[in-house]
Amino acid sequence: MESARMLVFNQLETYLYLALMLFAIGLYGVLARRNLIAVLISVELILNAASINFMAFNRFLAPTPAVGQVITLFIMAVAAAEAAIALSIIVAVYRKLRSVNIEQATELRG
Amino acid sequence: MTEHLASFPVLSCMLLAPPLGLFVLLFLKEEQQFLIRVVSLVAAGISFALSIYTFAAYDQKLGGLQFVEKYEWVKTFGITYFVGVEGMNAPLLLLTGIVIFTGVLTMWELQDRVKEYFIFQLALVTGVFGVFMSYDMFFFFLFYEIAVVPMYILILIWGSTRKIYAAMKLTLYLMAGSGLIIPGILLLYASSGIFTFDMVRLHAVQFAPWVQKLTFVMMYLGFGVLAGVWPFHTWSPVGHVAAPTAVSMLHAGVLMKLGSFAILRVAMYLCPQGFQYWAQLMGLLAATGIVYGVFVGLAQTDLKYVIGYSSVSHMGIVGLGLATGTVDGLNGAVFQMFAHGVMTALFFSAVGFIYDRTHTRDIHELGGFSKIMPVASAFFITAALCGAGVPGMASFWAELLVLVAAVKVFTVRGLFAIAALVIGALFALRVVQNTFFNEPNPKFIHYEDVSPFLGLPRMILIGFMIFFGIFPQVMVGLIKTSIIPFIQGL
Amino acid sequence: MGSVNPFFLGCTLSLVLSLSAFGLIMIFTWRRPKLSLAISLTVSTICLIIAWLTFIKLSALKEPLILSVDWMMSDQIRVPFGFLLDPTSLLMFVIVATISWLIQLYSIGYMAGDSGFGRYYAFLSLFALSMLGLVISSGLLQLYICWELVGLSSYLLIGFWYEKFSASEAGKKAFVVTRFGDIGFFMGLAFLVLNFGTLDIHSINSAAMSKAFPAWLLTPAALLIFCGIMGKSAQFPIHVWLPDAMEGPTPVSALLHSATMVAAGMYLLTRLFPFFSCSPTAMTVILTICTITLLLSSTIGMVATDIKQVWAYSTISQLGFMGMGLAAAGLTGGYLFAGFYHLTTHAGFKALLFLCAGVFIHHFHTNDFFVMSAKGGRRLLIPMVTVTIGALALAGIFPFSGFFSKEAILAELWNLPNKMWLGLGLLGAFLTAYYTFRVIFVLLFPRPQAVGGGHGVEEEHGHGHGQEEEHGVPWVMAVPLIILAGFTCVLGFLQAPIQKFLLGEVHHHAPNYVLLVSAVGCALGGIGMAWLDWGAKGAKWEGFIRKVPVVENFFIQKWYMDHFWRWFLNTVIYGLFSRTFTYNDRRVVDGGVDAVAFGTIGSGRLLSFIQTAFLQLNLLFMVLVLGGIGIYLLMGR
Amino acid sequence: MNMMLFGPELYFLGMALVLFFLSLQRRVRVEQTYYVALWLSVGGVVLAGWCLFQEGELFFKAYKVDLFSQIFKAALAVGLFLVLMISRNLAHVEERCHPEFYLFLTTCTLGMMMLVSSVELLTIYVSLELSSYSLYILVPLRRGDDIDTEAGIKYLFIGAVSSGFMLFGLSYIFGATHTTYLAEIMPKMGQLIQNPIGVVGLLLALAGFFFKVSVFPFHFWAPDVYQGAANQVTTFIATASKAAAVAMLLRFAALGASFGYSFAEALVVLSIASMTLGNLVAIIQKDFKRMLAYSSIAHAGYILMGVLTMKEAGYISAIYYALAYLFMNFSVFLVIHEVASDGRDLKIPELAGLWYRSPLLTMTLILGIFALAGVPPSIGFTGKLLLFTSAMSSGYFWLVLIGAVNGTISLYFYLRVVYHAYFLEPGPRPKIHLSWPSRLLNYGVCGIIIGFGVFPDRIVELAKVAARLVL
Amino acid sequence: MNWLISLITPVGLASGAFIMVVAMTLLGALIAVAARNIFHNVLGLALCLIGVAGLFLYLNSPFVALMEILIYVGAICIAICFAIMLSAPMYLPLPPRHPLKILGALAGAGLVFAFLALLTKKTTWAAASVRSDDWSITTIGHYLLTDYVLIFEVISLLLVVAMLGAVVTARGGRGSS
Repeated sequence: MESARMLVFNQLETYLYLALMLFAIGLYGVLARRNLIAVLISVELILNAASINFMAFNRFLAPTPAVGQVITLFIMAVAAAEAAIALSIIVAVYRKLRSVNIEQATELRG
Repeated sequence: MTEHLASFPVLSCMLLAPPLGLFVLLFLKEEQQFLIRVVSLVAAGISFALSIYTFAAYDQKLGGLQFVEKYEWVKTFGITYFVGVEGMNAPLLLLTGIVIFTGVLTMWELQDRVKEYFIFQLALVTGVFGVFMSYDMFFFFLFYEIAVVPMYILILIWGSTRKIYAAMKLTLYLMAGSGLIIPGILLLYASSGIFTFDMVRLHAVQFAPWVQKLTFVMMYLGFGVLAGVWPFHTWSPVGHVAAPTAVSMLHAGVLMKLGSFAILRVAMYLCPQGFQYWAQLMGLLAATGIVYGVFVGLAQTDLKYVIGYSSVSHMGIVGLGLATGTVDGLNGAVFQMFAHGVMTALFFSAVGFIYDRTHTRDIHELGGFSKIMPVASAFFITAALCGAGVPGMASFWAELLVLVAAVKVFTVRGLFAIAALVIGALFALRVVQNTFFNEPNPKFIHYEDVSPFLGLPRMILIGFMIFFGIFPQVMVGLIKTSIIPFIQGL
Repeated sequence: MGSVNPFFLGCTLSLVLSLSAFGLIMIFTWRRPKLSLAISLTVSTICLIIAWLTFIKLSALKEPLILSVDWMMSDQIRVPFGFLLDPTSLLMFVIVATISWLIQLYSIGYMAGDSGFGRYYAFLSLFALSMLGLVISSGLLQLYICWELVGLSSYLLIGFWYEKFSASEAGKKAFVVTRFGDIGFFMGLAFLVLNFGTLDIHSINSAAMSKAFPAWLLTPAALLIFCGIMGKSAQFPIHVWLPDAMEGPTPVSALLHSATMVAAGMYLLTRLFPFFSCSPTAMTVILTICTITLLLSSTIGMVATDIKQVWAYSTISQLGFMGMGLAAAGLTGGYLFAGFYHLTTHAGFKALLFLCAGVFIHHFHTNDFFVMSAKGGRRLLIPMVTVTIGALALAGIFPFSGFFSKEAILAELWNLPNKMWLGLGLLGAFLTAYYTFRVIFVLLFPRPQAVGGGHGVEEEHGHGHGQEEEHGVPWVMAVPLIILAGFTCVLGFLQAPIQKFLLGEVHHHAPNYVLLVSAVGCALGGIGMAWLDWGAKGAKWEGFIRKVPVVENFFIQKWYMDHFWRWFLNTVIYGLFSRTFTYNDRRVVDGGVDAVAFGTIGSGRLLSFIQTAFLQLNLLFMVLVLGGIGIYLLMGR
Repeated sequence: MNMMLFGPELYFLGMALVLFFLSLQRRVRVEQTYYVALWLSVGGVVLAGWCLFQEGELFFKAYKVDLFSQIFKAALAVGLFLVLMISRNLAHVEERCHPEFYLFLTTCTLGMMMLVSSVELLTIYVSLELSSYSLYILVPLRRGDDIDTEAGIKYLFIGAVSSGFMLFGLSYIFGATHTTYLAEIMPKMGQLIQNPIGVVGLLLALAGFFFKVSVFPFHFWAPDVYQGAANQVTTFIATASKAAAVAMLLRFAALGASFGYSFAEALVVLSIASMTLGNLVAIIQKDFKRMLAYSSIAHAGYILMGVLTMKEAGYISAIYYALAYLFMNFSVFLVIHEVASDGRDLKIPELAGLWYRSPLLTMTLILGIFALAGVPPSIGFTGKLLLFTSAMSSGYFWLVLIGAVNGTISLYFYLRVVYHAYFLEPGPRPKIHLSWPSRLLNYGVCGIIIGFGVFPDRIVELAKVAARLVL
Repeated sequence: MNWLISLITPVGLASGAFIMVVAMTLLGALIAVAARNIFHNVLGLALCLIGVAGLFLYLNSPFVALMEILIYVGAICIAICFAIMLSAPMYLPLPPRHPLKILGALAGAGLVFAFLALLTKKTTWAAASVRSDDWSITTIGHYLLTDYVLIFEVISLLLVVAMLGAVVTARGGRGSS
């Protein structure tokens, strides 16, 4: 039992750091990518990072293991909705600018 | 301080007459100019009459706060509607009444956007009345701001000479003052432990010395901006120059008094230790202002600039009186507020009349106006003489009290202030000579003199000035009733 | 104050009436000359009657009558309103009332047709009010107030013809310069009231007599108050306003120079004589200043060509003379009589001289007595006779009033241990006689061909009645001349009664023959000198002083005092202080405010660069701030 | 279950349904749709007012109906109604999209209503996203200038990142307290004083609301969206959405009460940064809506002053101010709408001569602007002063000082608006004729701004009761 | 040798598989953000999401893992693919990367990572005192219909709104297309 707890996939921190890395990678993508769709993908990564967190807490700390799973499910739904809206707006942007490069959208400043 | 409740809400009526008039004006048409003027005059007249009534009916034997009205306003934050009259604000209410009434009459000939003009002017006056009668810091500050902000529009639209710059500068400068006042007021509120804005109750609280020192200096600077305390005075000449006649009258005549009155009423009253701590600085700034104002005024060529700087100097006298912290000094300071108010109103109304005709205020261009408009000139000269501290005018007594008290408390500064009287005389007479004496400028020779109707407001002002010049005890005796307990409370 | 004392009632009445005359005329009737004149003259006559009645009734007064009610009471400062009726004030009361009545009478003729006739009478009423109030006031503060009002009314009257630049300038100068002295006065009052507690004249005098004042209080207070006297009585170095003050109508000059404005200063010195005499230091200073004034003005009088200016400088010199007399008396423990007596006599003959000058000016429309002489000034009989009488009095020739009063002053000077003062006084007497008779001789012995020294002296006023040529002297102008000439002749012989009235007893001195001879000698010498220079057949019509052109020029330039003050005003006040302060106000103070404002706007512009158009830069900023705050929060834990 | 408890939400759900069906029509009847939406929103206001004093808990304690939430629901209903009042002329939205426009406004309102009642993390998150998504769609609905989609995409991504942070924070809170119910989190937060997870998790979780209220540094969307979105949408974002976000800010910040200053410190920094940045940058703006965006950033800073006290007085004033802000901001947008009736972006100089073109609008504008600037006698002045008072009572002297100085700075650009509207000559611009409902609306808004500014007692007392419920 | 043997123990196998899952996740994520071709990004995302699903398996939740694959990999990624095809032509040359921007992004992401890592490190995580071990799907369903019933309803509304929104937004834009 003791050794089981020591196992790397049996430790909360592993998942937390993992989620964190995913979060940071996603954040990097949001900050660095010009392609709006890539930015959207990065946002999905961020949401997944949060899901992992929830699931990890659910697994290791929460009194009832169902709550975290439910939350993760909802996050997925929200992410889907978000993706739908974002994609539709991206398409609209493309129609306007003939490009999905966010750096082309520079009308608003100051 | 004892409080005597009012049987009839005199003060509220005085306060509400202008906004009521304002409300009526909202529903009048721009074309109905005469009606608009009459409504404004009636509103101002009611306040004026009531202010005279309170001045006369105040029972000096009884003393304390009279005509008190007090209602809970916002209980949670300790805000009360608390108005009253005592010796130190009765003269100022009277002053406001005089100046607004004469101000409306002075602007009788206004043609441009009449309705809006009177709306804003009445709004402003409401604020002024409110400040003078409020004994609750919340309302005090509320009215204070009401009095300050309409100035922006009044100057902007009906003003002259660099009005855009001046209006913005004036408003921002004064609001920057408010930026210091709010924390000051709130610091008192918060550190009182009783969470009330009621000044009379706050007065009973012993604030910690650091609170008093901090609050006092913030309020002094904040209100001092409005009071034209050197070196925060620069808005005042610029603003006065730009403002239309009645607004200059109100502004220099009444609004600047708000600042000095507030220093007295709020800062000194609530933070006596703070006052003791900063009194030296106050005296220094005030004396500097007195000397500085006259010297700078000496170099001006615009009539209104001259008056503006004379206001700086005269308000310095008020400040010096306050700084002495003696009964004489405070009596003199309050008296000077009144006297200077009437005097400056007269100044501006005389200048305004001439400016409206000639469209110039340059003293080199004008000249010989005594020949062209003897009556208008006489008004100005009277005001100038009053400004020079000639006896027989109200301001003489005030200056006398302040200066003697100042010599006692701050000898050197007091002597400097006295010495500035010469320059003050030179200053006033230089303007009078250049503008009203010598050969008349042929360009202006065909202008007509003040009509009796338009002369009326000026006569009222002169009348008050001379009445209190000959019977100063009427004023001093009244002021004294509240100053003596005030000083004992310090 | 149980029952109302009729005298006080009278005093109050005269003040109130004068004030109401002023007010009525200024507000209602200033456009109507006749009505204004009626009001003013009636009031003036009533005042005259009251003054004389009071004077006569109270002539046997033992104790001074004092009335004092509170005018304004603050805490420590209380200003009483009241009257102090004692011989000094009563005498002055009468003088003032009389002279101002005469002047009002005279002005009917002089000012006839002037567009500001009503206004003129209003100002005269104000002048009378302030002077009467000054004279009979019981407290120094009330005195100061009236003192200032005197300054005000003199300002108004001197600048009466305000269209003329010189007139308005002169009015301003008079007001400001006397104000300059007044601040000293005011400081002195503040000093006294703060350290002594009251400004009641009677108690100050009695306290001074009983040595209740310490010296440190007494001397500065006395000197500060003397500053005011210097201003009003035109003593060196702030005498410069008085010669210019002739820009006003001549009756006004007469009023100013005889009984009112300038006399007020010496009156105050007399009034506080016991107080002043307790401080030898102060008295010495006063003596010095008065002596300098005497010599200065006499020398300038020698070269002036404007008749009014000559009289003006003579006034200054005589005021210096009075001051010398009072100071000498104070130093030797004497009495105030001599100086005050000279004040009295001087009031009479100086008013006379000015009014005569006024007649000439009125007639010839010039101020230059050389021109008058050329135009036949001596043909005007009444003024010519009376002016000669006045001149004789001024020169100190027996039996005119000036002789007696000058004699009394020289007697006081004689008593001083240092005889230098006496010598200087005699020199002054000599010069006085010289320049006085310079005028008289020029008028009497005209030489039309020699006119040329008086160019540049303008006609006093050319409007109103310049076109109508009047012949002879109207009676309203002649009567005052005759009355005043009568006074001048008589007053000298009333020395003893006046002394008795003032001091309660007559101090008989053994006649000092040395002094008498030297004084008369000086006067006659002066006249003789004038005769040699101007009167005699072979006279060159130029002053003996022309032999030393440098000195003459120095005198013509009035000792450069005007230049000095002009320089002081232009360079120091306007040039240095005013300009520096203005620059400071525009650039430093106001510039600082504007700098703050622009700085705010600028920082707004700077901060707006954060809001780039690039989404990701914004997001980066957001993330960095969030991360920064987060790490900051974690640091402490 | 008392239906009245869930009444307003159900009503708006129904309203959304009606609008949904309207949007399915082949031909859109613009007028008809508008009036349906408007009258339905009137019903919503009535119902929300009716339900003001409902109390209870729903959905297994995930949903709490109390005075606090009901006040904000009423405010939201009013906000929707006001926005619909000025939506009669949707010049910049394609006609066939009108039903959808109303629909998304309704769903957004619904989302926010749920938001203010939610007391469970997930519910809060989803309700927040519901309202946000509706707005994300509304922003690019505008047509005309090319800035709408740009604004939309920026809005969306800043929102997405913010909600990512929020979600991450929520996960930490969940991990630290093992529950998603605010009522259970609250006591557990007290045990986390030594554990940084409490403060930091809360701060991260607040990111989503900061985004909504446009607090620095989550403000970047505001200027772009205010400028880019249709005027009506901007109005909605600036008024109703702000109020709801403030409500949630209050609920959430209450969790941090036990951390005291260490938590408030961060908020103080954000508050100061918000108001300073907002006011300074607003000075140089030329586009009116963009300027208002910066002003809203500054106001977020002010509101934060009340929030960060985490005391009753502060909450009262924050509630008061949020309600006040709704009205005063609306009054300005009302003017924008009337002046720019073709739906264009209004540059400040275009206000020139408004005093001549329509005195009534000028009055509304001045009152609104003065209220925003905190000039009495207006609701804005009273609100600001109450905020300052409560902050000072909690000992934040410097914060109040800076806030007061900021008030001065802000006056500069507000007065510039007044300057343009009141001083400049109209030039060739014609007079503006207002319809009678619009006039009525003007008077009503002016009345509210002054009336509740001078007589704040009633609202303060309500807010007091409400504040006690969340603390 | 020892570690090889340990690999074939159940625990070792599990660990090995875990490392693979983690590697898949991170690799996928890196591809998703770093690859220049947008399709590679999507594929990277899919890979990453499958990895995440694997992680969910390790976290005792096969149901969520399944949903993850269904919803994310199945729905979202496909939707993204559609969007890609609707928008940018693939053959266009890509503008060069901006090194400063990359650096900034790295700094931002790094700072947040540092901050949250610090937080995770400093926090002591306490498990709930009483923990149920009811991992059944039934319970999840139960929860969905009791505690989270409101969300359950709201989420449907949310999806409707999103769909409608997508339709409205994408519907021809401003008519010109």
